[in-house]
Amino acid sequence: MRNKLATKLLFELSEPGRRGAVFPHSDVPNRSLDELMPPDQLMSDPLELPELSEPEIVRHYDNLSTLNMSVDTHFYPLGSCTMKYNPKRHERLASLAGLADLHPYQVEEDLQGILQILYEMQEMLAEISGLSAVSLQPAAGAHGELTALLVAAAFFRDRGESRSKVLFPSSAHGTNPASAATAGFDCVQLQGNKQGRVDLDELQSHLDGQTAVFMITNPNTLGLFECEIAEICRLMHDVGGLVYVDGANLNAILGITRPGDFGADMMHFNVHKTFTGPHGAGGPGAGPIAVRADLADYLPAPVIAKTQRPTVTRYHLETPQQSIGRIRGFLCNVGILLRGYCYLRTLGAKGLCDVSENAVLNANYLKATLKDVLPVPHGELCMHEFVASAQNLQEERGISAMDIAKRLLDYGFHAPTVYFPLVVPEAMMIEPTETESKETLDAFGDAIHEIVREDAEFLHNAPYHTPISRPNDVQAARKPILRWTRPLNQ
Amino acid sequence: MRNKLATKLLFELSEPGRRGAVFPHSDVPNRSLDELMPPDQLMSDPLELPELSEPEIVRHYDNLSTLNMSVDTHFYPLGSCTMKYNPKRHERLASLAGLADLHPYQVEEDLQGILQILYEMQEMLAEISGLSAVSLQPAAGAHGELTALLVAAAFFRDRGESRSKVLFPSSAHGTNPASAATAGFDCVQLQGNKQGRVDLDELQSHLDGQTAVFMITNPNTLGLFECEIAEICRLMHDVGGLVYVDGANLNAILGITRPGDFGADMMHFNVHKTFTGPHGAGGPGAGPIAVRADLADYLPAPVIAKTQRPTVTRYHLETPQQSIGRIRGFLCNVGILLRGYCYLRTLGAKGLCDVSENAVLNANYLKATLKDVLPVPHGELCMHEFVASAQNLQEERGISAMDIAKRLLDYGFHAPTVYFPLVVPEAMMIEPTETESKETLDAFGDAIHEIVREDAEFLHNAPYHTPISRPNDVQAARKPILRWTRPLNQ
Amino acid sequence: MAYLFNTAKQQRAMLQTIGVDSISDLFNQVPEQLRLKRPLDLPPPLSEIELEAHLRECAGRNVGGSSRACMQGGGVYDHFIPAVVDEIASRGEFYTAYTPYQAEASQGSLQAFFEYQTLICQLTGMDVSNASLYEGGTSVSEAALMAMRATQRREKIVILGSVHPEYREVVETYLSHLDCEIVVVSTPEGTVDLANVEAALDDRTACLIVQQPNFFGCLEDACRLTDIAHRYGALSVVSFDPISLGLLKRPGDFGADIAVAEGQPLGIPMQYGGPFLGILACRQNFVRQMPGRLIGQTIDRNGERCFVLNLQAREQHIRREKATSNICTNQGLLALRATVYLALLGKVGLKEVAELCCRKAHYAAEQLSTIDGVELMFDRPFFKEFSLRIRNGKLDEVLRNARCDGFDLGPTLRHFQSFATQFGKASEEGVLVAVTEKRTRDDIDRLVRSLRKSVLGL
Amino acid sequence: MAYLFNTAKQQRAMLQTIGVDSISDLFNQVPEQLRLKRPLDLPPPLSEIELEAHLRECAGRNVGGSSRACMQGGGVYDHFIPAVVDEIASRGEFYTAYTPYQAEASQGSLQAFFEYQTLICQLTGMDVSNASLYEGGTSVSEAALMAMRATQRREKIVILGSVHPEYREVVETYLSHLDCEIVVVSTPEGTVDLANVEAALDDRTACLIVQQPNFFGCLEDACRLTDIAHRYGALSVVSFDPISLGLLKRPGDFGADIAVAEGQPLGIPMQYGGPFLGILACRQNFVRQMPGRLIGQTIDRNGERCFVLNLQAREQHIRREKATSNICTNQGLLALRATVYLALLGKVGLKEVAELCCRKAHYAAEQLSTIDGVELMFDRPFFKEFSLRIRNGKLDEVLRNARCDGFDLGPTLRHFQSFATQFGKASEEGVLVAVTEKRTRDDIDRLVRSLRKSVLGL
Ligand SMILES: Cc1ncc(COP(=O)(O)O)c(C=O)c1O
Ligand SMILES: Cc1ncc(COP(=O)(O)O)c(C=O)c1O
Repeated sequence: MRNKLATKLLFELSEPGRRGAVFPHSDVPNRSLDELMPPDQLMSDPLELPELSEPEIVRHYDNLSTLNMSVDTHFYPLGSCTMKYNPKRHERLASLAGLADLHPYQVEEDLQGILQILYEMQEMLAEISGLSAVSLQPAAGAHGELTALLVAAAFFRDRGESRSKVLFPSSAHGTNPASAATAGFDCVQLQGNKQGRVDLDELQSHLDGQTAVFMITNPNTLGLFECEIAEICRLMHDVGGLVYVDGANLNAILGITRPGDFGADMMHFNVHKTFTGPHGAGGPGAGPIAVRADLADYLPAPVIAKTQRPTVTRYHLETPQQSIGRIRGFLCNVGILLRGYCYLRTLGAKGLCDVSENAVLNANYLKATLKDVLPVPHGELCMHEFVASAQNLQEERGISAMDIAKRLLDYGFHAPTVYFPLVVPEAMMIEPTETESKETLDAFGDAIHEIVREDAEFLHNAPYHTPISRPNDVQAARKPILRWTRPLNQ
Repeated sequence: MRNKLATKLLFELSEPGRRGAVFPHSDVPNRSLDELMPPDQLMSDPLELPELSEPEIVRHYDNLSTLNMSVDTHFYPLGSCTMKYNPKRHERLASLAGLADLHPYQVEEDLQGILQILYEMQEMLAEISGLSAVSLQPAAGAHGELTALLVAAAFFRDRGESRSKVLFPSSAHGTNPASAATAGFDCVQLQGNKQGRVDLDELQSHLDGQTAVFMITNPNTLGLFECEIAEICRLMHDVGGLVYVDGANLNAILGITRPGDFGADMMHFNVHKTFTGPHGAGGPGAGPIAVRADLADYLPAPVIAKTQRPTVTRYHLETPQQSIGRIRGFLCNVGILLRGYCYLRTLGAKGLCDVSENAVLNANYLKATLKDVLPVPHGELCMHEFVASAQNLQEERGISAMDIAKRLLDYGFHAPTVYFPLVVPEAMMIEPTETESKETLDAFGDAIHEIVREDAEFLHNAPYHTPISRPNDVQAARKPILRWTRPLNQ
Repeated sequence: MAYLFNTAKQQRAMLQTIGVDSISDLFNQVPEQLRLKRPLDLPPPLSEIELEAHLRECAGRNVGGSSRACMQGGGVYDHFIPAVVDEIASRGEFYTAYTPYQAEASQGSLQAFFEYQTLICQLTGMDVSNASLYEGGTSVSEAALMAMRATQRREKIVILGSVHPEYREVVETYLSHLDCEIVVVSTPEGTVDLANVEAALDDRTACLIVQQPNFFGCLEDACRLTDIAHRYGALSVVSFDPISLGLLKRPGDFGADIAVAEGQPLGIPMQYGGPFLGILACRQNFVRQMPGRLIGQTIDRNGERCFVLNLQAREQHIRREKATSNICTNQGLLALRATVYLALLGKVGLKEVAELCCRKAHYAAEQLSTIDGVELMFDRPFFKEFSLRIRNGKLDEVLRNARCDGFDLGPTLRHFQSFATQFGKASEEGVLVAVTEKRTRDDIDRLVRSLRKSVLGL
Repeated sequence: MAYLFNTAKQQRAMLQTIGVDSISDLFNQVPEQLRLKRPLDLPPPLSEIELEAHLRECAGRNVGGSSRACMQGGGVYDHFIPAVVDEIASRGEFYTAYTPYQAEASQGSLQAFFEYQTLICQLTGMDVSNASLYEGGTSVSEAALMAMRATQRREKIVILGSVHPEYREVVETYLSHLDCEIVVVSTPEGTVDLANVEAALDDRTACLIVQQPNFFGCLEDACRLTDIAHRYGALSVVSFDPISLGLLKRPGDFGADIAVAEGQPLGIPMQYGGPFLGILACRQNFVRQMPGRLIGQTIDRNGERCFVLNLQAREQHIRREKATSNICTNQGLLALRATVYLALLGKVGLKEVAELCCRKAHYAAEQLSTIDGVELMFDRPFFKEFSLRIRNGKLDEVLRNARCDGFDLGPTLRHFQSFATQFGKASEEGVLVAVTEKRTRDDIDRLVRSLRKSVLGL
């Protein structure tokens, strides 16, 4: 039933002379362009763009879309990604006139509604984090990390301290070291203990006057809560350093415990994960950060402030006193934050607790149903996700984590994250999220049990029922083809 | 990659205690319902409806949708159905506030915008038909037929004539006789001539004082223009009868020739075919009718009228003098007519001509590329569609029209209409429409050529790559299961 | 041109394959003298930008439910439409598919409509539902015709005066060519007097048509009315409000034979009158008399469950003039909307909505009646809608001011000619008010203030 | 709760399988003393009806481009967005998918992004495009960092004063911890004086950053500027307006090394500042220095063409602190919008849009300049945007009245502190005006009347 014609490349569907969008005729005097602009600035050749009609563009992309798995269509237990349901009401509301059609340079009096929403968003994020001040500017988690590290750098600079080291566990997400490097810090990676958590002795051995920030994901990427987090924070603070919490795994602890309460000084939120801004096949996200009170002055410009007079409340943009400056053009990823706002307003305090409780319940349930075939090396119980290992299967039957992942696609399930974190051999990092039913978890469990009974050889060639079979990554890297080019004979 | 869990029946996914939509708490005094309404009118048992959560409903229907072929995703050359592209701008515009949110009983002064649109729609349809007056009320083509026949009946009644017979060719669509019967007429079916057109002698032999209406589709369902239409109309008029044109095939003659000009007295439009109101998997449609001047007074109530004063133009609803009455609740299928309006305003006069020219070009081209394997018994050239015959294939190779139709699905094409009209053995009625590219037509032609080379046995069991294989219609009819019922053991 | 593909070059290649010289040669079947010799006289084409500007300009000259609180009723209601309904109904695979004739390529639509049929059965307590008719009025008419076929009584039907006046008119039109007497039993007290119904029925009567809640919002004694109809061998046809079945007894519960409805309240925008959804469900023994499409379950060659169009021998494309109805294109996409709506609300949600409407309507009625010169027109139980009487010739002013204050009420009873005879002068003073779950107490209180001001002439 | 599935009964069954008694047992890793002992202090939950009412109320307190003609510029423009763009971007399969790590289950996204990369190359004349960055400002910054890596010059970059002031600030922030001098060449005449650029560059300079058309709407001599940069071994980084490339020479045509842009004009709603689209393309030899994701073409085991994430060894999840950037989540869905937009406009459409903008902007500039006390701030060629000077302290009044008359202009130059030094008093009187294809001559004429009235003090 697949329409193979429609999924050729756009450029192969192009036909000289075809038209898609049509525009009005000019209703102003039709002066020659050469009169309006310097001829030598004008392009000489016609544009290189393809020529297609509207119907074929729709058919092309509608067909392409069906080659994807997505949360809307499939269980998508990608660890560390929190692939939860994206409420449809958010899409409707974020596109309302009066929200989607606002220009960033309008006067504040014409923006009181949106500024109020964003202000309230700051307040809610502060409450959830247990920290005092929020910047909505960062465009994603990594951007939040970078921003917070620049805040930390400014803070230390102001105090005349030059601290060069950022520490993080080996299970940290790649953005942690990458952001630290971008912010100009040296990276120190900690091995961690057997339980998969931070080793206090190891940590202590790295602490000194050069230590700037400890970046910690809590729960960590093994799905374990860093139960010594309070001690960790104390140690950091003792040497004058700051603790940064990577909030990617916040879905496990909403309303249960707060980074600010367990000692963190800064953190980011992944609104596109925890608060359902959809992932958009890669983005956009929103990575607001929260910081403790004495770091607030360093936040990037602008933040949203509120002035309350007896009769009127007004919202406006403000530049913090010691601001690190701008970290992006314009305000923030408003559209995604709006979705996050809708989510928080829909759930409320009790609802957020329910989210975390059910996220953790679902993860532990799935872990329990899989433990006979995919044991989890670290931790009796997990938080919102767990990292199972296919090492036994690999050694005994020659079935790798990759084999299982690929074969799951045939069964109609997206694969978990595989081979991350690196501390677990043949890792399968599974995060079901709270918006999946027991029935789905059971079906997924059954599929895994069936798969591990299948022939290893057969599995090496899986998947069989997907639009393509396994791609040749090596060839891709060896001679990269990063764009279509017209075949020579055309 | 198919998600089989998600496409179980809604009722099988239901789980006691689950919630989808959540509503506000009551903000008015919470009096007991027994106080508000007679207890014996209240239901005693809980509702029988299923219990599902929002995410699983989305996943269920998104997955179901991908089991369909559709114009958005596939070439859909269903004869007589005019499966052309449905512009996306129509969906956006028909849902604008100020259009989608209007209540039918608002006062006319709050409806001037929509009334103007509908008035203009009446005017444009009149111009396209070459007839004077239009009723937008009918909900679909068949409803239009019925309405027009009731208009005719009232017209004859008024003149003291009692005419009982409605005539139509054997190739007429089933709704023609069904509508005639519903309107209380006797049906007379004409065989037609060898060329697939109306036989004037045969027609004449049925004409008398009892003859009320001749219903004719032009171009007819064989895709041929009834070239003697003027003579046909004259003959009908000579005996005092009326000619009704079934406008389902209007896509062939927009701006080329007009029913009113070739002698028709009444006609309907299928806005959901010719003017791209999408088909909605079965509906809704809109089947406005146009009639000649002296039938205007009989049109159903209300029509939209315009009063022009020097300073103001006002639009309002009016009941024609001799109106047959109402033929539906409320005004008309406004949402579909809006889409039709957008279409006509986008194309204009020249654009409509282009539509018909290209519809006819595409049909003839496809006919030409297929003629070696699927000859067309009637007509050298066709209009917007043609009826090919698989009779040779059937006799020589045992390959039926049905086999080809089913196998086309595997190739990623929707099947043509098969076994209609009945006058062609092993009929395949193919209407490509103007919004398909030469490339698509070529690919479709290639697919048919490949198919007819395949093994007949193999074809009898096609399709192979669709969500289901051939269904057992006999079993369905023998013991109809028309709803889900809870299995006995639950 | 926006939606055309083939370039001049391609057209030439195609003409060559066909073997003609020009496109106009393709039209040689159309006699020269019948050709239109001038361009159609239509407005000039608009680009997408211009079209959108034009439509927005027109929309701006209407005042709809997004800018005013819609408290209008009369069969169309401003219920809330969850975003999920829009999302699913805007899947191209659904809305750009044709009627699911080709089962192998239409399981999505077929299963959704099978689910629709089941949900309607669950909602109404009936045995079978078809896959949709045009809208409420034609559904009542098809039900009347169906009853006549099923009972073989073709001379008479009885319909209450409290049935939607437009629906009654449609029935009249549909039956106009038949020698069938249509007896209307008037309802001067807001609901019918059972004795009058008894008097109207006889053993030639095909059916009794009742609307519940009726047009004035009042609850008829649908159960006793059904019993009376059955006593004369007539079928009981009940036109219901789908939302009301979150609270009220179902037509199937009290023995109705055919249940019909306007399905607009089930997730369908008001859009100035359509497209809407005609619901028709009945008892098992009438299934072969049903109009319209039916989806059935069966198995495919691999023994897998699947869905197909079923019992097509009732339909026009097979049975032609003997078909149970002339309907072909139905209201599939609206049936899909209703399906998603009912699935989303489910067992508990529909009840909640019904309760909210009921409570808020009663609060509104109570508060409005405290105004001097404003009273409930009928002393009868109601569900979400009621008839208000505004005395002393103030009706126009009240409605005008209410609009200024942001409220749309209506329709007025005088909008319908047939009420003048039923109610005399009172019909000049009556207006319907409907209250959905979207209205807040604050809305209602502001409406009350608006009316009070108008009536006091402030 | 709205988005949760499992009922109390199911939860119990699940706990039993896990082998614990209660959900709270699952949290035993979280030390008791760290637990929040009170509920979060958040506003109470809202149902969908209430949420929608709330959002509509908030939206109603903003005045956006649907109710006023938006003639604002400064990097974000009110271009028309064809409905097809919305339709495709709202396919659940696209917007609810993750980054396409699992190629077999993500060919839809992968192919679309491969098409995006190609379209950006075609648009810019560059060799390679990545799959998106956050937005314009961070793209300029990433380009600067990339230039420093590519040239191994880490001490100095030169940037024109006519580059978007916010983007310049972002570059400053991104480079704040590096010992890198950022030389700003000021542009008091609206465009830069080439001699001043020449003076600023030296052989320690990593790159010269130019915006074309620049922030004031004026056209820089981007070609000569590129040549000058190259003369000093510096890379030429050009920040362009994608719509302008329907008319202007492409960065690739005049030899730019890195081309960056804010992609918002390509079918992305203004939404008060984001999410937008960071475009970054470069010449082939810099591909391994590129930040962000790249999609590559390859074949699968059956030899069929397919698409995968490629050259991931540049990225944070492989290379960690050695990565070319820390970016992970990018702006995929916006890249999809831009892809559909460019496909839909194509070769001819983009040119038409550019011409319309250009013609209308020139008409507006001409007409506005006829007003006494209103003049073009710079005597320089421009494309679709220009800086207007309103003399005699009338700027505020002019803008206020324009808003009342339905027009939004801006931003004002004084909104940006950095202009005070560049332009002195003139910066108090300057305002940007942008004219897109959506504006009609009638809009422009009404705007002219509005300004004339304000200036004359009527
Ligand atoms: C643990 C962790 N930290 C940080 C990030 C980076 O966040 P983003 O992708 O929003 O930049 C991710 C995202 O994948 C993550 O899983
Ligand atoms: C020739 C012809 N006449 C009439 C009709 C009936 O129109 P509708 O389905 O809109 O009722 C059709 C539709 O299939 C048709 O093809």
